[in-house]
Amino acid sequence: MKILVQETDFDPGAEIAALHAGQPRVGAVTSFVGLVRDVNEGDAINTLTLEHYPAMTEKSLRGIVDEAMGRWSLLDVTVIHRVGLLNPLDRIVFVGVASGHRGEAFAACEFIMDFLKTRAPFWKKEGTPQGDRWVEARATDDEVAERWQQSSKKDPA
Amino acid sequence: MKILVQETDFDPGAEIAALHAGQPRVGAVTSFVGLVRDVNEGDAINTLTLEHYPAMTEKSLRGIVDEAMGRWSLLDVTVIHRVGLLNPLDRIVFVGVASGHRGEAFAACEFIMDFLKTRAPFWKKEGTPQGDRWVEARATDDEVAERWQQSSKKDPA
Amino acid sequence: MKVKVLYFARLREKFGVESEVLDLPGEHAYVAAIVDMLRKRGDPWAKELGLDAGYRMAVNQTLAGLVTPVQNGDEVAIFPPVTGG
Amino acid sequence: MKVKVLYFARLREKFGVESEVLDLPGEHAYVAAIVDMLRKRGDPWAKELGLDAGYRMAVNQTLAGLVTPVQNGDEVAIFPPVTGG
Repeated sequence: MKILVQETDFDPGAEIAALHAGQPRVGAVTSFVGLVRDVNEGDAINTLTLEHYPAMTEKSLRGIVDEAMGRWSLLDVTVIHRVGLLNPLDRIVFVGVASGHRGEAFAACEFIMDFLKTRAPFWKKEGTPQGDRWVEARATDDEVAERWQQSSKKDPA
Repeated sequence: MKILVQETDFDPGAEIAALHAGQPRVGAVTSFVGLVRDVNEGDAINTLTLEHYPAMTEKSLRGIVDEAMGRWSLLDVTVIHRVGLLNPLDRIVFVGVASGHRGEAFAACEFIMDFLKTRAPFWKKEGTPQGDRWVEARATDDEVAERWQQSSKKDPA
Repeated sequence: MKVKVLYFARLREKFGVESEVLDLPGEHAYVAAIVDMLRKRGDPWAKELGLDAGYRMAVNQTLAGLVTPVQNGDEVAIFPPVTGG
Repeated sequence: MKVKVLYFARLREKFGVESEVLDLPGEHAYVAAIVDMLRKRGDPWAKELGLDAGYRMAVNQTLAGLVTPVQNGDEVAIFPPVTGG
């Protein structure tokens, strides 16, 4: 398990390779890369500043990954989240999951993202031509995360 | 859209980058990498040979990607599948999906893999210490693919 | 009418044939007519293309069923369930 | 008992405070007691920590609720719903 919170960029290809290199039990690696878009809610985005709660961030991410490892049979997980000042096209977050089979790798990767979005202490501030504004949490993110509690809907067959 | 069937290896990092580089509307890239494991059904795997139906393979993959693009709002999709002789640890398949938001990118990436597994004309032959054997299709793969027909269960919220 | 038939993977090996051209009566038929003709050859054809054998078919590179129409010049493929990915 | 309270993001800016140490009576309390104390300062505290305000809390770096117990030396954080990822 690798969990990093950093200002610097990361290399998705290197992270995916590290999740399976020399590990012949790994049959599937799923990954997610989140990126800064140049438009949000109809307004141009010039910058994105990510604030976090340093003492809690890694603990929170570790808890989410632990829960995923309890739910599915995973071989390795990597989560990297950037903080600080970013621009459109920049990478924000990487989640990679290695497993024997694809169903578990897909479910766990999406689960980790859904919970990261609703539990991990990061906050985004957008710089727009009209000034800076904090991004509002979306109710749909809570609903998506809650569905994992209610059912095994996304569990592999 | 990029669809390749090739004997040579591919570079997941380069493929992910190509799905979002210079595209500031892309907020999410999901990807899947399938790998050759060294054990299957309890037996050691020395080699994996992938046969395909050349005239049909790309047509079939294109049809699957078209269907995904009809179901979800996607910005780009890449599918690469290797054929020929592979060894444990080797990459077999790459599916990458770029979208504005993560829910659609996750759903489409898993959908494409589920249909590739049940519709695209590839066949695996394993080389084991007891000799060569053709991999049997798994009933669970059909069930997983069929669930996409029956419900919007994996659609984003 | 003439139809090209291709076999893949385990079925190609079992039949010992990669492709062949079949000559069927008339100008139109269903895939079922081709399968019937092959089954009449006896084993391994009869066994591998039996009712519970679970083979798959394509006509002109598109997945097909026993009731898919076939006409002169078409390419029909018969193969085991796919196992890629 | 003394409790360190941290504020993040929009709430840090609204309150104009990054962290402070609150002195509460007794040796044990619930998070609710801290929120009550802050609301009594009036706006912007009363407004931002109102019943429908939708703020979030953590005690010792773990997500918490109004009925989570707090004791001397604990670190309590108050912040808007998270928006990372």
